[in-house]
Amino acid sequence: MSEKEKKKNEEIRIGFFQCHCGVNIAGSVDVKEVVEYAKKLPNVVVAKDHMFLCSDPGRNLVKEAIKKYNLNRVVSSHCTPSLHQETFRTVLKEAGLNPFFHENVNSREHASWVHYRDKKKATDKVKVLVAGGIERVKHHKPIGTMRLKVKKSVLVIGGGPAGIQAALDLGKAGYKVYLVDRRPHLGGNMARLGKVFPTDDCPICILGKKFHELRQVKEIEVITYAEVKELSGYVGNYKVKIEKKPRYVDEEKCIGCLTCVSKCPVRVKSEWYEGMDVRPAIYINYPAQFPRIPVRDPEACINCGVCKKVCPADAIDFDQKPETIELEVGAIIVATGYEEWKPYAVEEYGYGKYKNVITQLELAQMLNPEGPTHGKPFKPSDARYDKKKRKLVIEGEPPKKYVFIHCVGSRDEKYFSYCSKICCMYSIKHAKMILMDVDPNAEIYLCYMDIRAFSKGYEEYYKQVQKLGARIVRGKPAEIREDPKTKKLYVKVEDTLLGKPIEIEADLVVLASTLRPSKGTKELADILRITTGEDGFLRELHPKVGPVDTVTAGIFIAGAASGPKDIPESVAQGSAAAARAMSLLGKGEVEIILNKAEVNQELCIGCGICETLCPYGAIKVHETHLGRKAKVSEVECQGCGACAGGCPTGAVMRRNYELDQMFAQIEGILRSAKEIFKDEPIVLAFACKQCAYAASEAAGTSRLEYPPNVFIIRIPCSGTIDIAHVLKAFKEGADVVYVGGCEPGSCAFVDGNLKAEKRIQFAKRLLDAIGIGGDRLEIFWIPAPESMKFAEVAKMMVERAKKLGPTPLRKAKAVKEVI
Amino acid sequence: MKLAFYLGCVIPAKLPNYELSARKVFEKLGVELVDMEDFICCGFPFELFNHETWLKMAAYNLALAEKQGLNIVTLCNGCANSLAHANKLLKEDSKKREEVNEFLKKYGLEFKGTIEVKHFIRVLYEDIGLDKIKENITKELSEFKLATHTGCHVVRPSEYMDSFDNPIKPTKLDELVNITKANNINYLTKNLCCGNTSRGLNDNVSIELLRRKMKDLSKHEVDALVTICPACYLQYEMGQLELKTKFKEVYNVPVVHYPQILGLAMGMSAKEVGLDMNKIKPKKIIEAFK
Amino acid sequence: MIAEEVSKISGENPFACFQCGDCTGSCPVSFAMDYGPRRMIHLIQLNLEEEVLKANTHWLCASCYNCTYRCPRNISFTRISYALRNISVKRGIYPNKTTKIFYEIFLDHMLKYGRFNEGIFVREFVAKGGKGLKELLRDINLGLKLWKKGKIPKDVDKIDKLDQIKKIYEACVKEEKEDKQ
Amino acid sequence: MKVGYYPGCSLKGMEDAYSISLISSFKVLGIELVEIEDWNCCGASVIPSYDYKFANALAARNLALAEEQNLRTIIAPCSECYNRLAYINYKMKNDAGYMEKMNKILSEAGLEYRGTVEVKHAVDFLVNDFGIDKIKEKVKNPINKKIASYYGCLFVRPREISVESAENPKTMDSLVEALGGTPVDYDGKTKCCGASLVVSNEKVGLQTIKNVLDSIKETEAEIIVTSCPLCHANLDTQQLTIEKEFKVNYMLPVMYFTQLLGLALGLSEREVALNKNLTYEVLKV
Repeated sequence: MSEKEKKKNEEIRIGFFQCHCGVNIAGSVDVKEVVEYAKKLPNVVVAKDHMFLCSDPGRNLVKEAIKKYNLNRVVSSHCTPSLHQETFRTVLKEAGLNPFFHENVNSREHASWVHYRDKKKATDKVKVLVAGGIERVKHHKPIGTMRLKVKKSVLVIGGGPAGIQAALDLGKAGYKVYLVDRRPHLGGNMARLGKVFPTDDCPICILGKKFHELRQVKEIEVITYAEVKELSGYVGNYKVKIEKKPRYVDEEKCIGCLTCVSKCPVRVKSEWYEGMDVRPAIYINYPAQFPRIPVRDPEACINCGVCKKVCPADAIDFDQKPETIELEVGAIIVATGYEEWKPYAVEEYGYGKYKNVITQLELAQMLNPEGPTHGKPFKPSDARYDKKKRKLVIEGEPPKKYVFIHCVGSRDEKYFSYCSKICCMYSIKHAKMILMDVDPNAEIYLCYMDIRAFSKGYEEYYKQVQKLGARIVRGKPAEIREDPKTKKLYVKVEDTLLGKPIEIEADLVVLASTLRPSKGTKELADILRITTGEDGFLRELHPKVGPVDTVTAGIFIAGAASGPKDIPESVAQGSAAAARAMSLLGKGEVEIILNKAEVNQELCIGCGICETLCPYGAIKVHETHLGRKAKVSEVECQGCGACAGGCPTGAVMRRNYELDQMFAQIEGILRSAKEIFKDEPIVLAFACKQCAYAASEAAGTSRLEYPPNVFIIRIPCSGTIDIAHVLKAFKEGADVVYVGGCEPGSCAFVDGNLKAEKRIQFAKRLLDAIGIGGDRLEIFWIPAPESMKFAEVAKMMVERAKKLGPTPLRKAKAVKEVI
Repeated sequence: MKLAFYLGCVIPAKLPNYELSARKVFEKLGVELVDMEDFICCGFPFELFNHETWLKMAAYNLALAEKQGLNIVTLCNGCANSLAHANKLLKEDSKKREEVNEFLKKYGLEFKGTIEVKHFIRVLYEDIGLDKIKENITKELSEFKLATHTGCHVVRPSEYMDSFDNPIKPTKLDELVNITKANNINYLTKNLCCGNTSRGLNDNVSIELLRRKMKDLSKHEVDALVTICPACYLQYEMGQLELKTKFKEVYNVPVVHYPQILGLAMGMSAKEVGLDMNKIKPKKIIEAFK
Repeated sequence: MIAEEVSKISGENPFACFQCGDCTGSCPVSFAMDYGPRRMIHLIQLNLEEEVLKANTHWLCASCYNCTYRCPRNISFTRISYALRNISVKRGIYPNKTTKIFYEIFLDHMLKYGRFNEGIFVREFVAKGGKGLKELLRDINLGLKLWKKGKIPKDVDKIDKLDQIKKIYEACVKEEKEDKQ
Repeated sequence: MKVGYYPGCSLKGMEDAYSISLISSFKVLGIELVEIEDWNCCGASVIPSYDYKFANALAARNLALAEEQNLRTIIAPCSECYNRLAYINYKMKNDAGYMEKMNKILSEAGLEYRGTVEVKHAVDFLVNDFGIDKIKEKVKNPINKKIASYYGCLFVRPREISVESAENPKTMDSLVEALGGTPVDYDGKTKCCGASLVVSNEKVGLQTIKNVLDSIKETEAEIIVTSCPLCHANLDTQQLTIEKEFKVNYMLPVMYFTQLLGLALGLSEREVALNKNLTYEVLKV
């Protein structure tokens, strides 16, 4: 150690504060012992404990200590950083220190809650973690902030109820809004329904009112039949490229008289009506659509030119070409909604094989007053296309006996394990519509597993359909048979409340199929650099406290794009996303904390590896007077650290996760662990804060026990991991090391997890080569909710450490120490 | 206070001790009972399978009392329930009322809806009041261990009885027993149905209910089980005799009517309240009140 | 605990079941069962061992895997059935004499020949009383037909390395004992 | 073309008609079957009921033998055998811990399995590996009849071992079509025949078989083809018992798909042991 460093070291004055958290920590950890231990560690000037450190008196204790003892570093030991790290950073700020001179030790989720049976071990573990924190905080550096000007305009993608609401809220507040929809009109799936629960009003009427408002607010620009193709820029200053598909009708000229539509001689299956009705080659989807401008389907069109001839406004233009629109916006709201899964795969129900097995969305089309039969359900086996009349003809009796099957594809491990949330309600709605409007004597069986009618007014809605005489059977049907002659269907189901299998005869079987994210959601997410979850829906930043935020600053989500939602919820989210966008853009500038990547110009050799690693294009190699050097765009950098982990010279670093800081923490933990845990195996884990660390928090909340000799270090993304971290850990005496990352496809930073996997695979070979053994290192995918898996992995790795025994390095050192 | 005394079918036939003690107690408390001369069955057994018949029968009795201009008091949970229910129904449903009055016309009667029907403990509790009863108590029963059984139909459905008592855990009878200073115990099966209504429909169920209660009570060694309903009383008293002869199970839990207990506290002798007529003799009590 | 025992043998998790009844509806023999697969799993969840082992359900399972194929929670009642039979056999519980005889002969063949000999089986099965007199009389005709068609083999089919089978069997039995300790 | 062959006990016993026709018809197609030396019984459904671990180890022994004898692909014509072998193979290949456990037991008998063998059902091998077109070329006597393919359970379930959907399988139908027949569609294709229930619980077993026969009878099929000795025995041998017990009349000839194949390829009835079927005489009528 040089003189300079020594001096610097002496100048470091650390305060340590241990929280009791009532009995949550103090109940199974001897806090006094921890405080005594911390007091003896070098550079610790003061160590104290408090019943509730996060309370006003607790925070004051820290603040006063900083002043009284002239502290320049603080380590606080309490709950997990995602709860109160920010609290204590603020305390430091208030006391005049840079907030990043703080380190958080997790003594609740990682010790007291998971080792509650063994007070001694829990206390020991906290001591080890504290030693790591104190060693680390010595190397902390101040991190600053910067201010950015932002554009007061917002792009809203998707014109369903959520998107429309967001656009209206923003437009009315004076923000420029671009409302883009892929379809030739707005309205989303809502416009396809006859009624909407729980008030049974007509969606077209509700939408009609909203469309009217949209026309009134001049700040809103509606762009239909268009898709987002490209995104660049950063929060507050996004540049978006949108491709507008040719409609072959001039939107400026068209007066919406629909003469062209009525004269077109062509008929093809209508996608809007799920193929149950036909439409012309130049068409509109529904009479009240907005904008009321037809679109020509060039594939169906026979180029007869009749439409051109009859158009009074001369609006039809067969030569239209795709058009690219470029927009500059401060924020983006994604409200791309859902689509219904076509359950061909659930073969036992015969969808696609038996004509009279349909989905609920298809039934919704039948029940729609504007639909093919104006609200009268029919058996598809009775339907025929009449060429002369050029329309659908129904021959035969209307259906009398219906069987509705809930949870088709949903809540099923073979297909989608999530609950589609609104199927119970729309099944009930359709039963109600049939019994009230179509045929009060219809026999309707609802085969359900659990009726989920939980929102305001929903239980009452459910009660109404019971009163109307729907027959409610608890059981998931096993199979459906069709009588090939009569086309009658026989549904076999165990009525679980009767406890015996029954067979129900039906004219029409309706499947409440799973709600899936709209087609193209993944592609759009990739363009916008936001993430999708395992279920394919867009991922919110936090399911509870960040439901409309995403990992990318300035991009928000609303409605069913992030998971099945009903209309009230979608509308609420539309407003919520609008409010989030306003709070971001309202002041005209934003403050960004620069806990991002940084390049040490001296060490950088300009190799450009970091450039290939960055998923955001935020780090680029430039020609400078010193040669080729990498440079970080701090506004675009999201702070995942993938670049730092892959830099061959250690020039690139992620602030607050710099090599010396990580090394110090590793060293601190392992030195103390060797001393306290002696001959027991020592396992070190690096956990991504998005998933594995969150799972460790959940394990704490659920009091899932695992061996105490697993020490967890929090990293922003598994992609932050550097082979150097791993080697350092083994050098300092870890017996087994593992990394916990997000499942492939769900990394918050696109693919940091896969980068980590590659590095770990390489490191394993390296360990094999140097005689430590590759099986001492692993990487696991531990999604945030899988606390059980977290505990299992921890147990397994300790078992492995026991089996493999101490590493040659640890053994050698032990021998050395004895000598 | 003057009340129409509705005895029902069972009491005159089987339980003179109940009638005797009730009359004595009311007399002492200054209540004048006017016997309903031409009363018929309250209709309770019919309510389960023939709604119209039940309503007509109950209405007949109600109209009879109405003619005398008196509120009805009954000694039986079933009668109280049936009559009060019919009374409430006819007061609210004009269509049913018309139908019934059509029928009553033949007998020169009419249902107008001017009277009330009460079980006698409700009269004691609401109209006479605990304070007034206390004034009449001369002997404390503190040396006796008693258990109460309120029964079902006097408390459920609660709306028929104007929510007189807690329908799940009734307490009013206990309060009435407690003023005698008797040692009123709490026991596990206190609110269990006596099972009498299942007699004839499913005897096994009925006996099982009885057995559960008796098994529980025999652990407590009570001096008497206090009932306020002829059906409950008979189920427990005759039922125990049945258990003894058919199943060789002996519990020996004496069963008494509430007015018998109250009568003793008011200074009457065991004989005066008809305790000698009880089949399973509450020996300790009889001994003390010779 | 029966649930634990079942899990251990079959590798299935009965607690994942949410009682939808798809299994019972799919089962071709549920009509003859005391409890359908769904209720059986519920009994296992509640650890009602006596009730579970008394039922005929697992003995009637024809191992068609229909329930397994359709289960939305990825539970195989077929494998749970096998586990329940394992447990029953260990406790000496059989649904009827026929099954007991059938199983014992099968295992015997396994250890004696390494293969199942249908020809000898029929003889042994009848000799041990596996068939009632009535069925026997009815089947005589069928037996004759089979014999005429040369479908009842006379030769014993036996493998060479029988000791391997025995060693495998012993290893399994040994593990079982160790597990218990 | 050479391929490993696991016949199973039934094909060596009562149902040798299956193995005779399999070998003879495959020979015409140029497929040579190499029997695994010293194979043992797969355990069927009985040993797993007795001792699950032992049963799995028995299946594993066969896999280890095949590996030892360098047979990369083995075909099992019996669905029960196929199911046992394929499932254990799947489990061992996909669960390293399980592989280790099984090998520990196998090592007692001096055996080891490394997971290099592929188990296939004879139908799957024929249709998907050998190829339907090559079969079509060799058909001499197209069987112009309505034919119900009966798949049974264990060839298509559970998911892990199935090559196609269990709700609506197609392989056998495509084979029937290639041989000139008209496949019929019916609900009972993969309904259970009751397996060995006919031994352990005769009443239920017979009822289950009857359900399958009823569902085939509705289709007016002229022939049933099977791909499993147990299904075959139930539908063929027990058909007579059911006719007697339930006072019904089916007259449905049952044959192995290999017998149908052999006939279409120009083999004689004797060469495919057709007369061994109990419903053989029905065919003549």
